Amino acid sequence: MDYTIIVVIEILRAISWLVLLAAGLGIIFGMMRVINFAHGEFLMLGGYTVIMSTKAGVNIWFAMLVLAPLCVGLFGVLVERLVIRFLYGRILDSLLATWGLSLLMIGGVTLIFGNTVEGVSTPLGAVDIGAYSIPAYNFVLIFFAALFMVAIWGVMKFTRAGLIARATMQNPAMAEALGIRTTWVYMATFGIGSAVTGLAGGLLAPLTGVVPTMGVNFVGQSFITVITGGASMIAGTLSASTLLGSISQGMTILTGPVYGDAALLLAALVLLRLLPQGITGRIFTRSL
Amino acid sequence: MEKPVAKDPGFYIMVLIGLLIMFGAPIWFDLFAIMQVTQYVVLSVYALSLAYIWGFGGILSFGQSCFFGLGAYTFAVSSINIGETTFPFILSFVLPAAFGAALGYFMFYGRLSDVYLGVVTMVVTLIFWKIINHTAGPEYSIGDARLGGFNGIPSIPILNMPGDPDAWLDPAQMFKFFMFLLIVVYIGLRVLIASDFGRVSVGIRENETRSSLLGYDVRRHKVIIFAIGSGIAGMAGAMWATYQTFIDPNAFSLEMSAKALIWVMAGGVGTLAGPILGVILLQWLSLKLGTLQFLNNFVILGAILMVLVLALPRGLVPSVKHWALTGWEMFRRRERAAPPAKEVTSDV
Amino acid sequence: MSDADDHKVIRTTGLTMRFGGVTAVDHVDFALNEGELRCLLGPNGAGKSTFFKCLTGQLTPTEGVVEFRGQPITGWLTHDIVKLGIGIKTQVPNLFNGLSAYENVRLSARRKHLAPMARQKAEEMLEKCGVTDLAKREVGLLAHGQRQLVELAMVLAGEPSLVLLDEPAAGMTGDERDRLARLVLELSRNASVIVVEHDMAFIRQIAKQVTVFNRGAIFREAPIDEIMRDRAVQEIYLGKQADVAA
Amino acid sequence: MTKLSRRRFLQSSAAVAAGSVALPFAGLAQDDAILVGGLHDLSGGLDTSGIPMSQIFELALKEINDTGGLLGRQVKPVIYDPQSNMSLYSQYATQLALKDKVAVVHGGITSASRETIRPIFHRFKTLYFYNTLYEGGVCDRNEITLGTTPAQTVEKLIPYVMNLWGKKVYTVAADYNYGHITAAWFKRYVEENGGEVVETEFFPLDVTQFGSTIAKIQAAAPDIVLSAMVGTGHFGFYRQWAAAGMKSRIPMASTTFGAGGSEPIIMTPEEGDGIITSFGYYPTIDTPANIAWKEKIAAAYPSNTPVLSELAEVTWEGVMIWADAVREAGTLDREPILEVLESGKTYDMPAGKVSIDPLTHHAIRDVYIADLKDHEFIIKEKYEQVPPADTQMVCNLEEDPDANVHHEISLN
Repeated sequence: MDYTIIVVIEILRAISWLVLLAAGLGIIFGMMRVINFAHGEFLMLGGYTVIMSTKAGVNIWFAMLVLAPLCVGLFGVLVERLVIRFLYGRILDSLLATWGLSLLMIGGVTLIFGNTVEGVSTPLGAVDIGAYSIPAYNFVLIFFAALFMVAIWGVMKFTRAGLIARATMQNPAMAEALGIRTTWVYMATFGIGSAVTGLAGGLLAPLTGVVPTMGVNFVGQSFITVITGGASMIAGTLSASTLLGSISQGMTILTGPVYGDAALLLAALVLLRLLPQGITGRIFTRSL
Repeated sequence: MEKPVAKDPGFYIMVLIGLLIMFGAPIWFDLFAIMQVTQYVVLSVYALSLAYIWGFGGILSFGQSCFFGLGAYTFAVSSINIGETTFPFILSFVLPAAFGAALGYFMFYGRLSDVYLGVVTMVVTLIFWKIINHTAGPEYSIGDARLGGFNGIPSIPILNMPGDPDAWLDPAQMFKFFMFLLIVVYIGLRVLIASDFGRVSVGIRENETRSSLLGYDVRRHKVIIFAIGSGIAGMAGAMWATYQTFIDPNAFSLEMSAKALIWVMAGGVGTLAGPILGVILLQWLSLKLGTLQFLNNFVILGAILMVLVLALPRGLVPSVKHWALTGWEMFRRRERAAPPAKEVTSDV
Repeated sequence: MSDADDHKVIRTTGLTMRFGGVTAVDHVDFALNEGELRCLLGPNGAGKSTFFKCLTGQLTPTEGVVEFRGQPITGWLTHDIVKLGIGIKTQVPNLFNGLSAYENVRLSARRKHLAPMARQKAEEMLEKCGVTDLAKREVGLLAHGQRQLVELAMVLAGEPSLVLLDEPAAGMTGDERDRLARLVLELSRNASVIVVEHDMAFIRQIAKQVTVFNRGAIFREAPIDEIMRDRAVQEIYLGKQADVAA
Repeated sequence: MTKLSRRRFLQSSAAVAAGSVALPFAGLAQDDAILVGGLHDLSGGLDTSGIPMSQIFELALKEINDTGGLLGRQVKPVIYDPQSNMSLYSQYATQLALKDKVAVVHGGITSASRETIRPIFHRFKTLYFYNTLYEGGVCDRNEITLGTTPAQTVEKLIPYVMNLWGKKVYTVAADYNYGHITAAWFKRYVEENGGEVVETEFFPLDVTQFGSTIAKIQAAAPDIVLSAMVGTGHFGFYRQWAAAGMKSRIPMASTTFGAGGSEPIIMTPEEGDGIITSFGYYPTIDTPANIAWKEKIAAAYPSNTPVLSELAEVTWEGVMIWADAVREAGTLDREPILEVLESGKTYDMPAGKVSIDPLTHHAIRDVYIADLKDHEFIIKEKYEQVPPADTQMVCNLEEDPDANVHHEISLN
C-alpha cells in the first residue's frame, strides 16, 4: 500500500518534471515556431542564478521563484533583440543560431562561473509515508507544474495581453493593422517563455548537479514532449507530459531507467505515427 | 536544374578539383595532412547524404546520424566477424538504405511532414543511441564483435583490397579510394538530380500538392530519396569506422545529426558543393581552435555559428553566387540600360 | 440519375464533407456527361472548391461515393485518381514556384511521355496558352494572370480527359481572359470540363449547362439562359457578389 | 592507384620532422626544446576533469625546466583541446605523433578517448601515458597506465565498509564499461566477504531522475549502498538521495564519487558528508611530499587553483616518471625509456610510493580510504603497494610484448 502511494507520487512527479521542462519551450515553439536549441542552457542559466544567489546569501525560495525567472527572462529578451528577431519564419536558421547560442552559453558560463560550484541542497527535508520516505520537495514540483498550467491558461484566456499574443500569433499582419506593436509582442513572448524556462531551471537546481553542460540531459525530453503534445500549449503539454511521464516512469519502476527512456521514445513515436500533428492537432490552429 | 549536367561548367570544375586532389594530394602533402584531408572527405560524403535529401527532396531529417551510425556499426560488426572488408562495406550501404526505406515507409505513408518528420527522425536516432549505449555488458555481442556500449568498438579492420583480406590499404590508398567515392557520390547525385526522377523530386520539394495533382506518387518518391540518402550516410559511417578503426555511440548522437545540418546550412541548402565547403570550413575551424589557447572554444565556435546565420542566411555558396550575379547584373546594367529579366539559374 | 452510367465521366452520390461542425458539401448528387462543359456557380464558401478536392482525393469525403467512368474512386489517393486522366487547376494557382514555367509544364508532360516527347509537348502547351515568352521565367515571380495561364498549360500537358478549372479567369486581363475562353472551348472538344467561375462575362462566353451551389448543396441545375433569369439564383449569388465587391 | 611503399611512408614522416608544412596546420617553431604532448579536454562535458589535469601537466613541465631541463634541453608542452570530441582526439593524436613528433603524450580521460588515441600512438610508436583511473584491461607495451583500476580500490573498500555497516548491499552503477566492471568487482568482493548484493541497477549517463530507484532501494532495505555512478547527470542521485532523507538511514560508499574532484565541491555537506570512497590519491594526504606539492600548486595558480584529485596528481606522476626515465636512459628513444620503466623502480610521489608493474605497465600503488566531511576527504585507512590484480589476470607483456588490445575483464 505504501509502495503504491510512492509509485503514484513518483509518476505525478515525473509528469510535473516534464511539464516544467516543456512549458517554456512550449511557449516559444508553440507560439512563435522558433526552435530554441539552447533551451537546455536556459534551464542551466536558471540553475546557476539560483546557486550563485543563494551563495551570496539570498533566500533560496526568492532565488528560485523570483531571481531565476527574472534573470533568464531578461537574458531571453536580449537574445530575442540581438538574434532571434532576425530569424522569424526561418525555423531552421533559428535552430542553427540557437545551437551556436547553446555552445556560447556553455563556454561563457564556464568562463565566468567555472564548472565546479557548490550546488544547493534540496530544501524542506523528507516526508515519511509508511515505511518510505520521499523528498517533500516533490510536492513543490507537482504544485508548480500545476500552477504553471493554470497560470498560462489564465493569462492567455482572460487577460488583454493574452489576447494580443494570440492575435499576433494567428495573424501578425492583421494584428499590426489593429495597432499592435507585433515586434513587442514577439519580444515579450520570447521573454516570458525564457522566464518560465528560468523558473523551471531554478526549481530543478536543488535536484540535479548544476554544471554548464547539464542542458544536454534535458533538451531531448523537452522537445519530444512539446512536439508530441502538438499545437495547443496547455492541453498539448499537459496531455503529452501525462502520457509520456506515466509510461516512462511506469516502465522505470517496473524494469529500469533504460527501458523507461526507451518506452518514452517509443510512445512518442507511436503517437506521432497515429497523430501526425501531435496529440492536439495541427500546429497552425493555435488554440489553447 | 534546367541546365543538363553535361553543360554545366561548375560540375566539371568540381570533378576536376576532386580528381586533382585525389591524385595530387598524396604527392604534395605529407602523411599527416593526407589523414586530415581523408577525414574531410568522409564527412563530406556524410554531408552530401543530407544535402541530397534536404536540398533536393525537401526532407528535413534531424536524424541523419542514425544511418551514419548504423553504417558504422554494420561495418564494424560484420568486418570483425568476417575478417574481410569488401562485403561489409557494401552491406553498410545496403542495410542503412533498407532501414531508411522502412522508416521512410513508416513516416511518409503515415503523412508525417514538417517538424513532426524532424522529430520522428530525431526520436529514432535517440532510441538507437540509447540502445547502443546500453550494450556495455558482455551479453551484448554479435558473433565475435562486442558492442561495448558507451565505450564503443575498438580495433575495427582497415579496408583491404577486394578479395585479399591481408592487403590493407595504407593511408594514401585509403585517401584515394575515399576521394574516388566522394567524386562518384557527387557525380551520381548530380546525374540523379538532373534526371527525370530528380526533377520530380525537386517538384515535390517545391509543391507537394501540385506534384500529386499531376499524378506523381509523392510518398513513394520520398521513400526512395530517403533510402538513397540513408545508404550514402551509412557508407560514410563505414568509411568513418575504418578510418578511425574505432566507433562509439557518438556516431548516433544528436550532435552528429546537428553537425550535418549545420554543414549543409552553412554551405547552402540546395547545393552539393556548399555542404562540402561547409565540412571543410567548420571542421578545420574547430580543429584550429583546439590548438589555440585563448578563451573557451565553445564560446568562439558558438559565436561564429550565430554570426554565420545572421550574415549569410542563404549559406555560403548561394550567397557568393548571389553576390557574383548581382555584381554581374550591375555591370551589365551599366552596359545596357534595360534590366535583364531574372532567369532561373542552376544551383547545384 | 437512374440510367446506366457508362457515358458519365464523373458521378457523385450523396457526397458529403464535414469539417467539425461545418458541412462544406452536403449530399451532392452530381453527374457529368462525356464531353460536356459544365460551369459551377455559387457564392464564396458554397463548397465548390471543397467539392473539387473531394473529386481529386485531396479530401476524403465524410460520406458518399465518387465514381469516375463507373469506377468507384472514393478514398483513393490523389495521384492514383489523377492518373485516370483528371487534370485540375486549383483556385489559388498551385505551381512549382522555384522552377521556370517551362520546367513546370514539362514536369506534367513527363509523366506520360518520354523525355524528347515531353519537351515537345511542354513547348506546344506553352505556345497554346500564349506564355512561350515566359518559358524561362521563375513562376514565383509572375503576375497572377500569367501564373493562371502557366498552370493551365501544365494541366493540359498532362492530357487529361476530365479537366477541373477552379476560377481560371481570376486576375486576368481582358485579352488573357478572351484567350482563356477560346482555350476552354477548344479543350471541351476533346475532354470533359468543369469550370468554377465568378466572372459572368467569362461564363457567358463558354457556358451551356450550369450547376449552382449554395451552402454546400446543389441549388439549381439548368442551361445558362435559364439560370441568368432565375431570381432566386440572382439573389443568393449576386447578393453575395455585391458583398464581396463592397 | 599507386601504392605508397613503406619507404615513401618513412620518407614522408621524415619530411614532417624536417618541418615541411603543406597544409595550414603550422606546428610550433622548431627550436631545441623537447616537445611533450598534452591531450586533455579543456572545453565541453569533460572539462571539469581536463582543465586541472592540463594545469598540472604544464606545471610539471615547468618544474622540469626549473630544475635544469632534460638531457640539457628544455621541455615544451604541445597542448591541444579535443573539446570532448572523439574525432578531434584522433586528429590531434595523429598530429602529435606525425607532425609535432613529440617525445611522449600524456592525456586521454574517458576510455573511449583512450581507445581512440592509444592505437594511433601504438602504430606511430609514440610513447603514451594514460594518467586516469579506469576499468582496467589495457595491454599495450607502448602505454603506461598510472591510475587505479577497480580491483585496487574495490578490494580494500568493500571489507572496510562491510565491517562498518553490514552485509546486505545494493549497487547502483553507470551503464557503461566502467560501471559494469566496477559493479562486477563489487559483487565479487561483497560475496568473498560473506555478504550479499541484493540488486544491481545500471543507469544511462543521461538519467537525471532517481526517485523510483530511491523508492526501490528503500523497499530492499540494504545495509549499504555502493555507487559507481559517473557524470553530471548522476549528481542528481546523491542530491535526491539526501532530499529523501536517506542519507541518515542507509550509508553509502563509492569508488567513483569524487573521481574527477568536482563532486565533493558541488555537493553540499548535507548531501556529501559521510560517503566513504577509495582512491589512489586524496588532497588531504598528510605527508610532507603532498603538502609541499600542494603549496607549489597554490603558488603557481594563485587564482583558478586546480581541483586536486587522483586524475590531477597522477598526471604529475606521469610527467615526472617519464622525465626520470629519460634522464636514466640518457635518450628520448622509446625503447631504452621503456626498458627503464620496466625495471621496477619505485618513485616517491605526493600520493605515496608508486612503481610500475613490468607485466602490465600499470601502477602498483598505495590506496586510501576516506570519509567525506565538509567538502574534504578525511583519510581513514592506507594500504601500501596494491597491485592491479584485474589487469594482471589478462595481460602479460613479457610473454606478448606486441599486444595491442583492451581486454574486457570478465568475472563470470
